[in-house]
Amino acid sequence: MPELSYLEAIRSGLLAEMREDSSVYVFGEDVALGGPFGVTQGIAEELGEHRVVNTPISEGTVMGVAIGAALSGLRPVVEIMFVDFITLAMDQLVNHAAKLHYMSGGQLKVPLTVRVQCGVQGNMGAHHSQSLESWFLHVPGLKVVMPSNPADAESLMRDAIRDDNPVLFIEHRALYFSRAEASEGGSGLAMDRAAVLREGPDVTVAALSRMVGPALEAAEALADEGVSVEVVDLRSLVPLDIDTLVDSVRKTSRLVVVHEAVEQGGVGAEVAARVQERALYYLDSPILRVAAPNAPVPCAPPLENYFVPDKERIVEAVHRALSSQPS
Amino acid sequence: MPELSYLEAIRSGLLAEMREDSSVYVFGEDVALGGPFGVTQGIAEELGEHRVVNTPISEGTVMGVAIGAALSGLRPVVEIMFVDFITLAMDQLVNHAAKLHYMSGGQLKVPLTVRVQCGVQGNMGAHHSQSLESWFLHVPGLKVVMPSNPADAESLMRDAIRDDNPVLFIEHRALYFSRAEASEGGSGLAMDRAAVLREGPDVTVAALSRMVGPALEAAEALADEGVSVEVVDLRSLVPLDIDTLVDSVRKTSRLVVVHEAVEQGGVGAEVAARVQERALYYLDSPILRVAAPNAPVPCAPPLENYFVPDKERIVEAVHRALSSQPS
Amino acid sequence: MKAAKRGSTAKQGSARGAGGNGNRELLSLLRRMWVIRAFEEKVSALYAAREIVGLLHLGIGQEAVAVGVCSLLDADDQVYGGHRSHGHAIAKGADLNRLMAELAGRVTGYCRGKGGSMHVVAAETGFVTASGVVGGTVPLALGAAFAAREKGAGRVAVVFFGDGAGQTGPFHESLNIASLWRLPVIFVCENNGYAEFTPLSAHTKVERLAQHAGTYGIPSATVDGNDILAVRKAMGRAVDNARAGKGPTFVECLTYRLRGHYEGDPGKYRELSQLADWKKKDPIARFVRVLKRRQAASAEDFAKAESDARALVEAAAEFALSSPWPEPEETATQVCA
Amino acid sequence: MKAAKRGSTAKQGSARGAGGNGNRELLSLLRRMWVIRAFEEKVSALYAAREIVGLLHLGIGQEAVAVGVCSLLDADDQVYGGHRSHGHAIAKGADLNRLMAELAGRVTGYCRGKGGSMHVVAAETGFVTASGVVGGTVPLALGAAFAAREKGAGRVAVVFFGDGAGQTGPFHESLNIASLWRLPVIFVCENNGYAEFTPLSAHTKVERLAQHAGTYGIPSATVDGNDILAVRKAMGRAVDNARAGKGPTFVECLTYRLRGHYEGDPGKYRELSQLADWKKKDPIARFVRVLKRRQAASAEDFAKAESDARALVEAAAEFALSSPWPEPEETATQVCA
Ligand SMILES: Cc1ncc(C[n+]2csc(CCOP(=O)(O)OP(=O)(O)O)c2C)c(N)n1
Ligand SMILES: Cc1ncc(C[n+]2csc(CCOP(=O)(O)OP(=O)(O)O)c2C)c(N)n1
Ligand SMILES: [Mg+2]
Ligand SMILES: [Mg+2]
Repeated sequence: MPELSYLEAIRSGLLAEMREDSSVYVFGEDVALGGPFGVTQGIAEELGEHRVVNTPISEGTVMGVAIGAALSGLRPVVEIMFVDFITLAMDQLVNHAAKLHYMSGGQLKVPLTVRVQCGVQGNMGAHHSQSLESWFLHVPGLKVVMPSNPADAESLMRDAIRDDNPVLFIEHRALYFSRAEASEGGSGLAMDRAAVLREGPDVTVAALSRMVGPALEAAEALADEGVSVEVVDLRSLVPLDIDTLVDSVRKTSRLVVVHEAVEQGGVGAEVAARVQERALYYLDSPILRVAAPNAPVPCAPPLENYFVPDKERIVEAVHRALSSQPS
Repeated sequence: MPELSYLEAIRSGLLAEMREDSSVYVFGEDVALGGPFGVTQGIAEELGEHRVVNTPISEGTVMGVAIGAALSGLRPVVEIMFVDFITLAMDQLVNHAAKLHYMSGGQLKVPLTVRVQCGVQGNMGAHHSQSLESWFLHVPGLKVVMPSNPADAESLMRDAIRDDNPVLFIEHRALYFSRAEASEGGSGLAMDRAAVLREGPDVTVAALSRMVGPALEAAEALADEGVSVEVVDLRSLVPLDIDTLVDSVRKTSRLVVVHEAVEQGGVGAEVAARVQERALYYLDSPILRVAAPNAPVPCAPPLENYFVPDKERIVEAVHRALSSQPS
Repeated sequence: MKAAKRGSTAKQGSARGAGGNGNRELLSLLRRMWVIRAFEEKVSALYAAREIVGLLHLGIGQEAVAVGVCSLLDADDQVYGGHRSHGHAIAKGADLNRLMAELAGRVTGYCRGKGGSMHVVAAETGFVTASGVVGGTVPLALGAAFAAREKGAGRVAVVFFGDGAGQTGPFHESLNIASLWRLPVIFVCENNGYAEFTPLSAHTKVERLAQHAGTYGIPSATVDGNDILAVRKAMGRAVDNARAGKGPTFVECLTYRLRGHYEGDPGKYRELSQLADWKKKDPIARFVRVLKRRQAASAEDFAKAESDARALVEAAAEFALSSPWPEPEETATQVCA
Repeated sequence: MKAAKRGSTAKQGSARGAGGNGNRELLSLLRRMWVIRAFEEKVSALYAAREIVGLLHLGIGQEAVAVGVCSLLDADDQVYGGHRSHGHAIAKGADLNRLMAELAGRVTGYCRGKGGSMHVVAAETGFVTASGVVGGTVPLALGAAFAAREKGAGRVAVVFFGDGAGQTGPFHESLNIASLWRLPVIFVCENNGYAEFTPLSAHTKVERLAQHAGTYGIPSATVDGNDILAVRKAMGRAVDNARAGKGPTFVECLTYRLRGHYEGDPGKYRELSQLADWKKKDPIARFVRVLKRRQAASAEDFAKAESDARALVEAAAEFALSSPWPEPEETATQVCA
């Protein structure tokens, strides 16, 4: 594939589906103009304004409109500009999109893709920087994916639109302009498969979205110390490819889970709970979590920098995992 | 204390605070008439309609009104009739109530209590039966309590109202008319302490809210088999009294966590992640979770019954924990 | 079979635009109201007998709205309801057996027992879904209208909601979007004067919820919701406008629920005299008086309308209660498509 | 110190009810507009120089609303803002040093650097909070008004929001509750014609957002938001009504932002001619012309109003940029009270 940025790759996946399937529509604030980051730039020009619909600032209702359109046979892609604002659409997403297939005994389907952008980047403060993916692990009926690189972003976008279920497609703002080519392992996988980006026998580091980069850097740094790290990109949270992780941990006996969301109640908890359930007797050290401190996202640069986990904190966690002993 | 039902105990705690502190106000749908379950019955008659304010069906804004009133020095108690509808108030609760103290660098305080009723009881279906507490573990700035018995309900309600932070007070509908006297261990504890309701060396069973009852029944049944179970009532999720749990697990080497919410992304995940982190080398078997299956809540009696964890499933999990061996 | 019949009757209705008012048509409206009334009275009896459990909201007294509105729709127009929607589903053509079985929690129910009273779905009839969340289906209906408009086949979407939903944010956001995009959606507000236990005056200072539509330039009508012909008249214009691409309409139907908010509601918050007054306005008895005046049908036609309805409903109860329960293992199936 | 001065000036304002229009008072209004203008121009320059980072929304061109509204409030009236609220905070008496330091992410900032541009809090001045969530503070202001009413000291609450917030559910739910409970809250809509990159006409068919207030019987006025005296006139009535227990008022101020939606916005979506037209209506230049006509002040008074403002702002920038950063460890402090 051509070298695209993460943002271009999302657009490319979206546009490819929209060209092939006239039932795919985009809804969101200023999306016809490309949206604030330009992800949907040019689509209205190519396919027509009617396919890329600007909406008022009414997240809850726009989500509902997209769900209703999906129930009527369209395949809408709705954009919530920042995941912080999905708080305004929770009833529609959780009580309606996620549940209607089940509640109707299979009569209804909601082929909906929710595009949302998350994370810390650019000192935007507590209302424009959250990572809330773990809430949606707890909502049966939703699928949740978080691509870490352009290749995955493109293929997961296409998978999400083709899926007959509501899929939450979570983009990371800090990755939009990254061109990092996806490793072979990462590209062209099925939506429900994690990607082993780097193999190693000593420690498994499982990372999510924007944290995959620092995880790979940490692995590089640790390699120089002679520590060989296996790096797994979770890619999809629902379904969660626990088998790949368990296989890796059975080999390495140590696991560090890395995400940008705050630690308490984060995805790392579910990963740890499931892995220990299936691999407890293989673990030589506790499963460690590297995540944001338990606080809202601060605005000032030194605080924001401290908030976001980085290579150093991953390296430090791996050292702790390697040195941990029964006390 | 007099033998009160869980519902009467909540009212008693609320009324006691309202009598002592004229800045405590109640907001909610039909609360002046007692609300659908009668929790606030009689308060308006005693203290005046102005203290118990009926609201329109506008959960998001009513939550915001209560937050604004709290910022202006009142101590509001807002009732969200079913936790399923808190989905309509997430922006105010998560982005404003939970964060304003932090975001203001300590200038603002939000002494707010959110009363909400959750869980499965009475075949009400997927929109009136959820348990969503784990979302709020992941929201720094909120406190979350889930009383399992009348004595705790009364004291936790008083603690919640006196707390200078937003506290989510989660009631379980199925417990409203239970009069089960609180065990000594359960009563009069600080809000941030778990309660060891029954001691035993073999397995620790940690339960939440309405699941504490089945956990105690299971312990009884297991005692007849000669298995001595330690039952811990978590009571408070934020803060979570992990020390009490870790001490217990270091003694029993086995842990089963029980809650009514669906397993994936539930509170059990955070409990398991934290306990294995601090007590891995004491664990003789994986930490097991007994929770609802990963589905919306069904309506039909046989499905609803199957959905809710019960004594048998807890006993079965304890057996698994006891028999688990390195494979 | 029965469903098909009612479905096709519905088609006839709108085949004549605003719906003919010929005697056969009028009698069929009476029949349909009787079917809803008989169905809900049976549900109430089964609930009292603990044969049906759950949280039930009956629309007894509001049948003229459900039947009047749906009588002007085609089978492939899309209807959304709320927590009090048994009547809406029946009026749109739901099969009584599968509906009763759903309320009774049986696997033969529309939703295999997973949905229940507040969450009826009868997809093949165009009754897309009810919801336990007040105001929750209003945005969904806009989505159906958007899809209908894009498909260009002149389909319309209708959403039933109560006066209490008129104070929810999604309702207001929806009025704005419906008017902005000129969607073929019809807002049917069943204003029965109460939200749970408090009167509308405790929820808003706005006396006619249709005023909100006016702000957006959405045409509206406030009609006597217990007069089925008045409902049909207003609805006829609304449907014609929507099909003609002229956008949304708001129809406010003033009515009253003759039973409690939910089955078991002691109902202390309403004066008995008020209830008595409204009983006099019972939409079925009223319509019978109208038909008598017009000599539209004979005495036995009227009697038969009721007795046929009761027979259908007895058969439905029979079907439901003799149907098997879902297997517990179904609890975790159909979570994903 | 400066904060105190401005605070007391504000007090004077409303001490004279609708605010005197004596020359000293008028000149002080001009001064305050200049302070906001100078402050935001400095912020813009510091942002361009990468001395300030983040997501900045400037209100340059909208100063007459902020100053006109706040000049009629007492220090203990409560004001809520939004994502474009530097001016609201200054008008309510925020200290320029601590405000600039907050934008610069320094520990000497109002929020110790935790808040930032969209989340300014200057509690001691009665500017309770801004918010990055469009429409998010409207319900909060109702709560402040509720508390004020219960305390019975005649305090009022004011919330500033934009035209884009006028399509959010919470805004509509809030209009309903404010009218239902007759709360002493004043809705100040800064209608600058755009929400991000699209004009109001792309967001709603409603031409005057004040129409929504009318539906609820909430008194409203739509005024030229670039005419500070017009803003004060409408606001004067609103404040008097609120203090007299007559409930809410809606004041829609028609204005325009002379800069992009956010700093760095290429602004392709607006005609240059449109921008030029509005530059002619610059609220400061206009007010100067008014004062000149009234001979309310001398040429050097006008010059001094600007130069003093620039001096204050330079000092604030000096203070901010020479202030220490917060310690990283502060990241996890003050999460709970
Ligand atoms: C969002 C939400 N809030 C609260 C409730 C609880 N509730 C169920 S019905 C009802 C009243 C609805 O009144 P109305 O819309 O007038 O419908 P009616 O019951 O009169 O038919 C309420 C508050 C709910 N189901 N959903
Ligand atoms: C709930 C929510 N949705 C979307 C956004 C993104 N956003 C920030 S400002 C803005 C436009 C607001 O327009 P308006 O209310 O007119 O205020 P203005 O920017 O014109 O001052 C939008 C959509 C947001 N901050 N909050
Ligand atoms: Mg009603
Ligand atoms: Mg604007």
